[in-house]
Amino acid sequence: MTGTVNILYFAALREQLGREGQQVILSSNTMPVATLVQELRQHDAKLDEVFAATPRIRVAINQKLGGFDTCVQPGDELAFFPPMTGG
Amino acid sequence: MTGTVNILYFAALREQLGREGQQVILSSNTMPVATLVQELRQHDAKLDEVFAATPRIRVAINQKLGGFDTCVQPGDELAFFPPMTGG
Amino acid sequence: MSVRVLVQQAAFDTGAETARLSSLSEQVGGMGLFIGQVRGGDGLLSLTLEHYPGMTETILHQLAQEAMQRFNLLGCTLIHRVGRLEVGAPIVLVGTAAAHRGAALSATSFLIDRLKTGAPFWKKEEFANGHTAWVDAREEDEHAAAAWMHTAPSSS
Amino acid sequence: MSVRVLVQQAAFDTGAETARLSSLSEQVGGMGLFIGQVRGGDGLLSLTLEHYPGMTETILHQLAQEAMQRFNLLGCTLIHRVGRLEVGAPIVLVGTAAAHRGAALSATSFLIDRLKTGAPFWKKEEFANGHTAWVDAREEDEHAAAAWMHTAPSSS
Repeated sequence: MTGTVNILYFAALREQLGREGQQVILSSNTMPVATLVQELRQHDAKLDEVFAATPRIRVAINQKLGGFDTCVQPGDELAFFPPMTGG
Repeated sequence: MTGTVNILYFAALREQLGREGQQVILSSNTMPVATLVQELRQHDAKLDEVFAATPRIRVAINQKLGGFDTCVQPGDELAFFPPMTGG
Repeated sequence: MSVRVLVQQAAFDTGAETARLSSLSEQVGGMGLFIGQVRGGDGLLSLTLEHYPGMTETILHQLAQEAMQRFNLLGCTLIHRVGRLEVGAPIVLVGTAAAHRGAALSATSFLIDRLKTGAPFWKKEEFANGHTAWVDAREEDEHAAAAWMHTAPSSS
Repeated sequence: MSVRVLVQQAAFDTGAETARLSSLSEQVGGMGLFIGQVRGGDGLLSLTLEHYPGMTETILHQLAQEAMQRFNLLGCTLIHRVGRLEVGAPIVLVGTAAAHRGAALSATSFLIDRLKTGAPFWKKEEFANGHTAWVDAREEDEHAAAAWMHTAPSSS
């Protein structure tokens, strides 16, 4: 079974990519964020360039902070962003 | 040369003594607070009783915290009070 | 409920927020407040605050609940503004109510330290010369947030 | 002048005091506030606050100046009420303004800790059963004030 994951980008990442997000179809039922990112970068030169140039990218899975080893599944909401600077 | 010292009492001390203050004539040109208190207690049974019953009496000389070894002179304003409880 | 969380573009009313905390309980003896505002300098005109709608509110509620328990609060308030804010404009209000001052003030520090690096907000600077730049996370802010992980909960 | 000290019977306006601190300088990035109020319990009706007119104002000004230098503040406010104050009524406001949150919040703690045992105020409790009692100084308050004597000034 495969399905889509909804990806969001925030702040500098959003600006540099020139998009607020995208829908991607998972190539397998579940995979670590790192694997998904690797696949995306292979097929998207802009994404590859921006991710390569941005240190310390954070990830949230279903609006909860996670790591690049966290697994994603169809239907998940994934977000990438730089370190947070609130307050 | 002798002269008067103005004494003020605050809070529980004021209430127990039944007075807000008093003027006293110094028996010498200058003396430590402790000596003045000793003289006052010898001549004032109420003051002796209240000072004996009150631990940790604080003293201010000319509105500045001092000690019982601080010297007073004619014209000084002396104040006795319990530990402070502001805020 | 004694936790109040708001993410909004509008300014907030510090007096009204204090009054709410004050009247939560007769047991309130002290309130701590922190208000952050856009600091000028180097030709800065404004900050524009971006956030992650949904996640922001969830994280702020979690932080507030953690503070309520850790410091035995009687109430707390987190208000964070988003959008474009000019120099001098208030950005964030943290408010706490507790029986005693120690808990109220510690909880205030805890909340602003944790919020700085733990809630999905990002700041973009706009300068008088037209230059714009995303604010980098400060290492000292990350240390301040991390320090709360290593200290024992205070009961005072 | 950026130090504001008031000893008064009247209530204070937290919103207005915050606005004053906020507008002192474009360099203000954070403000810390502590507000103490009469905490209920055990049938308490009110506190009556007595003070030493003249000495009180002098000591509060000295404390404020010490905080200004020690924490590199851009402004601070100390307002202390006197007279009879019922449960829930505000007693004291401490407000600080600084470039950064660390200085503002540390200075707020410093000022309320030092004020508690170092300024000539005394509190008398009045209970529903007619009993009255002068509040004893708390040892932990004296320790909190003394601790500031032994810590190095913070520059953050």
